[in-house]
Amino acid sequence: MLIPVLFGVSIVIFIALRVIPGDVAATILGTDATPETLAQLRKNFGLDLPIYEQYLQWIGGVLTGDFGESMRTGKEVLPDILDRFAITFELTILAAIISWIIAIPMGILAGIKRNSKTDFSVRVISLLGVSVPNFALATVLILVLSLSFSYSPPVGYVGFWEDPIRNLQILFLPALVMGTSMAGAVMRMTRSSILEILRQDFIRTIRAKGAKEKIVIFDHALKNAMIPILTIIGLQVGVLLGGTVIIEQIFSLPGLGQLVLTGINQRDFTVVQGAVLFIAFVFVLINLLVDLLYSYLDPRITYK
Amino acid sequence: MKAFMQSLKNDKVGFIGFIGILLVVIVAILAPVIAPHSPSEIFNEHILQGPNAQFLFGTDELGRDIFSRVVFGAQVSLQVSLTAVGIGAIGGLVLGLISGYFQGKIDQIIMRVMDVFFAFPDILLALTIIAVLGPSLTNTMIAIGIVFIPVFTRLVRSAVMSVKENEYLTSAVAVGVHPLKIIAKHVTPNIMAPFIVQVTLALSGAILTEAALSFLGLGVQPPDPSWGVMLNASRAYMEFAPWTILFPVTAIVMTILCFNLLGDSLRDLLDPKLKS
Amino acid sequence: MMKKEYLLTFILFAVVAIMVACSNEAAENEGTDENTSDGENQAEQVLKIANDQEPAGLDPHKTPAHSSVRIYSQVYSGLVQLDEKMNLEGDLAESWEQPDDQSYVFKLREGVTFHNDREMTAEDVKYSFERILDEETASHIASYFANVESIEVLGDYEIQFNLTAPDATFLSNLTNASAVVVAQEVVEENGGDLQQVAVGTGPFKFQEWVPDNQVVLVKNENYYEEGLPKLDEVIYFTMKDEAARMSAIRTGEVDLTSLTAKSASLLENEENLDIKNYQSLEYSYVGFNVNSELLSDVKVRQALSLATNREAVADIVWNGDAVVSGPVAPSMGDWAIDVTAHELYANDIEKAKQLLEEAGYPDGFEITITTASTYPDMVNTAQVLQQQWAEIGVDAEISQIEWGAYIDTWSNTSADVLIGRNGSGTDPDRALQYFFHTDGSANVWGFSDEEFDQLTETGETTLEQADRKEIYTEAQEVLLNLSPNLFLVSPMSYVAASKSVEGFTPYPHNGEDILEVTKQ
Amino acid sequence: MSSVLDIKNLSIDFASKKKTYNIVKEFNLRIDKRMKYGIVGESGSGKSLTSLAIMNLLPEVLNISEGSITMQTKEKIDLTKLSPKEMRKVRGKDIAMIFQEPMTALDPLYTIEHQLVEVLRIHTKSSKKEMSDLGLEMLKKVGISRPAETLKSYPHQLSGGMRQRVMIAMALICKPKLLIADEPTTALDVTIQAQILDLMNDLSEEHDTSILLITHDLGVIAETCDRVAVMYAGQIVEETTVKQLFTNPSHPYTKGLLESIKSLGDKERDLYSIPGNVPTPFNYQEMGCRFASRCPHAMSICKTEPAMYQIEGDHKSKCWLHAEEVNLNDEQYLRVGSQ
Repeated sequence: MLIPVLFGVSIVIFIALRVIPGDVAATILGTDATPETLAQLRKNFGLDLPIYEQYLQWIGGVLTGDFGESMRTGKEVLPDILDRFAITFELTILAAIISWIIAIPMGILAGIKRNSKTDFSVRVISLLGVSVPNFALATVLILVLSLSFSYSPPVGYVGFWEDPIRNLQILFLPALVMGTSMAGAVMRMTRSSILEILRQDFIRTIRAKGAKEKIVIFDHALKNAMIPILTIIGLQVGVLLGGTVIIEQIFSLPGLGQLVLTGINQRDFTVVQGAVLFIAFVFVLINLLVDLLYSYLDPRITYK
Repeated sequence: MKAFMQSLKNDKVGFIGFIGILLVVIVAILAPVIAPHSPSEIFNEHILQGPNAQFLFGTDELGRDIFSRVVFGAQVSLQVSLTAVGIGAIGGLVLGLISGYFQGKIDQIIMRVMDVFFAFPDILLALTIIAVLGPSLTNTMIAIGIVFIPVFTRLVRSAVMSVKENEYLTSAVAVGVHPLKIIAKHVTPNIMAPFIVQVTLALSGAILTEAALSFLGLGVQPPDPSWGVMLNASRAYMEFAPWTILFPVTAIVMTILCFNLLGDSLRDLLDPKLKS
Repeated sequence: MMKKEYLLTFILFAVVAIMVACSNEAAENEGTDENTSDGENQAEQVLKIANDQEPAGLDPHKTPAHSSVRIYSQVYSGLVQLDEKMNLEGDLAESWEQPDDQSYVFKLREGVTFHNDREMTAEDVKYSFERILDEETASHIASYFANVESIEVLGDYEIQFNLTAPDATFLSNLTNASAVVVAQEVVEENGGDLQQVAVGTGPFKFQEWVPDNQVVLVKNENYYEEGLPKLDEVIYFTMKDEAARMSAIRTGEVDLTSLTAKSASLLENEENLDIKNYQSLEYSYVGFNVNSELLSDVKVRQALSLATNREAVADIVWNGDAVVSGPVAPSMGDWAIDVTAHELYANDIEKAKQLLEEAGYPDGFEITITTASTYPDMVNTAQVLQQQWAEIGVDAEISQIEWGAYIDTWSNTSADVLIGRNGSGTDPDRALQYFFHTDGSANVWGFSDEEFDQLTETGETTLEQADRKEIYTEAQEVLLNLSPNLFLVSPMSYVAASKSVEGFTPYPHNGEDILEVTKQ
Repeated sequence: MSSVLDIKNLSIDFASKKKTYNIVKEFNLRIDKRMKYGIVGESGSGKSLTSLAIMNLLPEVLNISEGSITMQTKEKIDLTKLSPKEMRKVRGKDIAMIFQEPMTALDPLYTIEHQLVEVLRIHTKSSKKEMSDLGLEMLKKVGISRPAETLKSYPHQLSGGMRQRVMIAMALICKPKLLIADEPTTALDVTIQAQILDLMNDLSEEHDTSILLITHDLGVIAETCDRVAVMYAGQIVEETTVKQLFTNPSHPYTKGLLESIKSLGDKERDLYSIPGNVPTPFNYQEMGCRFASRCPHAMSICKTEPAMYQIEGDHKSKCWLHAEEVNLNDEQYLRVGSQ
């Protein structure tokens, strides 16, 4: 599964980049371009070679762990990707955690009190988060916080291990924005899974044992509901990884999303190819991890 | 259908969602009648004016009537989401049916290709497709549509596979009924419930994706007003002209909320596991 | 069962390990957090600047991007520079003379050292310019020095440039931020590429660059001018979003940032901020593909010029903070002609219609305006023009494309009408010959006019300033009449600075002169 | 003998937004110590609801509108008046329950041990070791051949019979006074059915536990119970000893039921089934005798609801036929029945 998918991704992104009009030489030189310097620059980047040769060169390097250098900044691609992945990944995880904190209790509440007023209000509130486009919410937050509370998140990203508190200060707002937008889907899945599970016979068995509702809901209903919830979480973490583009830009976070976006705008082929391949790799890996988690949670599933 | 509408009516939340969507559709259809101005007409003397009698929702950074733009924005946003989801749903339906019904090699090929597209993050995929096709309203819709195809394909395929397990299908095949006939008659109706739910959710997803693309400058082409485009433009002015963001954001939030509420209720109504 | 748990533990462990490894790598690049975290401490001479773009690389010979220039121009020095009044003054060169029309001899300052403590000599100057001229380097400023025939080292502190022909623009080209002196050993140590390192002779030393995050420069204690720079450290933060920059400057997270006119007007009343502005060297334009059937007709172009209300563009797109411009931006002072009186700038709809009729388009025509989505001002300009042109029956459609595609469209002239912005440089030769001469590298429009070609050729080799001015005035007139481009407006640039920043004045040719800046 | 459970005049209502429907009505039942009591009826007769009502586990839309359920623990308590917290102390400890569907009655995500011990954890303060040992002992008692291994396995790894044994072990582990078994054997293979019933019998005797067995299968009643109540459309229509029921069935519905089993064993005869359908709770109100529409003996008086009439000893029937004051020749009692 892993290999053919990644292979496919590598080909698709490689070809797509070469089909898109524009190349890195022209974007570097801008109005200072002369035909000679353009040609020379393309030659320097190996863009004058036939496409299949360019691909073989690139993929050959990738297979040996050499993702090449950025055509624009000359920086090595792989270490840059890894540095940035740490940030994007942390942001994603924080966003996911925030969304769980919001969504899972709300989902349970809505599920238990189906069709009550609580159910309705919980659904509407958690859907509000999904309904506002991320960038609008982020901008409003930044504006309101700076005007009303003279607060802006600290500038200049710092890694978690360097200064955890500052790091969390920087990441909290963006994670909150992403978390609220993710909460709706998780809430919805939690609610319907809980509804479904609470209908099951074994819940009655557990109640008949004299168990408190706490045990019924958390030990049994929630654990069973976790399986479908996990599916959606796995999917969303994958989506978040690629969906941080906008948030990273607004909050000036040096993550993978910005790398790819700048890469595409500047036609920095090696960077975009490397980053997209890496994101796809992580995405597939996360799905694999979710599958493993299934089998861990659910004894009926054995993973081969 | 009548019974269905009845039960939808009983589900207050779903009904609110349904009415909301209906309202947006009506506004979109009647946009030329409702809107007092052309959405792209620039009033030089009225740049960034607050809501007043002449401009109900105020004017934007180029002096255009925000009310008219919000109204026409409904048209554009709905058009984008309907077309995109149409492409995604039909594409996914066809591929999923083929893949799930015939299985074997063709299934392998289709699903691997879908996996490749699935592994691309949504926004990046849309971005790349638009970059390849060149930006235009049509291409934006196509790009968002393509992004949706894998989801629908997977959904349809798994539904088809589970329906196929049923004995009555096995016997129909044994009797020699044409596969297409079987698909049309037995498989399709059986997968409609999850499919319809996915469609309503995807519709709101498409509006959001278009908004996100607008942020990246790849949304609808100016001067056409989509809500996403308006929202993005207003970001720079929201401090001294809050109405530039207020109205489009309200429109987008209400619409997406309604789509989601409707989708949720449809899920509750159509999912036999949740029936009481 | 047990097996499964082992596998899971292993994977979790692997993920954590990867994360730790990544963060360690980030941690290695430390050294900034000390200073960044106590920004409140005003006594520290640390200036924090928020930039809207990430530098595209640091090699001065290879990177024309403004986001890079603003940084490497603090690290490197050239032979000569412009003072605040745009007069030439020495930088690494103490003085210069012209033995004849085609050669220049520069006397270099003695005792100037690179940031690696090696003394800079004439050999370094020779190496640097040869690097620029080397085809392999593919330098964007190679074209500026195409007429340099040879470079001779006359002594440790003396160097001679021999040109193939007299060139009035030579000295002004030398003020280009990319015409700077680099150290040969650093180039060689880095495989011929200076994108990730910077060792120059300028006031600040390059310390580190964390991608999409920050660039840190520290004071060069051995800068040749005593007592300068006054700052100990400059940090450039990359903050692409204007809302984030506004918020950061308001709350004092950064000291300096550039802004759009509209944002600047919001900050004018902030107590602890100073808003500074200057007329930029840029102007916006509408480029025509003059080889297309429709636009090859000069009357059509003139009609469009007449249909264009440039003041309205300035008002709507730039909040009124822009001046109407010709091909030479008004901030270039004497070189620029007064365009407002030009008949094609009159916004005369009747005359425009008449011209269209003469050209054979009495009912107007359909056309597509292409613009870059990256810049809201360009998109807005397109929308304003769409409406203005509609008055003479021109039905324009807008196509906004992202930056990479835009550059491609520009260089291949694959759009009939293209909205853009030009930096016209500091010499009219660049603004005119380079962009509109038949063989001009940036003349992508297919424009060719014998009279104009001749004028600009003569201008380049004429050394007498008064004569040059006359020639370029005429060239501008020719260009305006033929309208291969419609020159629109030149915007003001805005910088918001914290009140604690002292001694900061931006100039058109140097928006970030921080040499004498101090923090209070 | 003292009663373990005494249900008096129990009514269960279904409340929709517009209207309230009565589902179970005037339900009376008394279970003595060590008694094995059966409730028999078709699906939809309300027998399972009654058992859920005893456990106070009725679905939200249903509620007890009338009556009392008295349980003899240390003192006499009315289960309908207990707070949820007090009720939880009764569930699993004093009254345990076994459900019909062993395949879904166990949480698939936990080991048998966890689920077995869970009851103990809720109601006792034993150590882990003690609980685990007790669990093992119970599994041995319910005849599971490899108890230690079974303890560590998950429900999906066990067969239906095994799971029902586990359910029984789980139900009896706290030595409850009453075991409610709701169709405990319906989902099992015939060969296993008998084993499970025997097991229940044996163990309840060993533990001094009374049994309330709910089933649609008269055969199961015959095999297991001492007393029996026949339910039809939310009401008990006949109540007596098992012996009486089979030798002297009184209510026309009971007769019909017995007829249908007999026909199952006799291939010569057509399969007998009671004509007509079970009425739905939505039209109970307008009916007199709820069986009248299907009754071969229906009379015009059957439009009025009959009371529970004593036939002899403690044999009761809810049918006008057994009313003493009724003169069957009276014109108003003319047969108008369906056949």
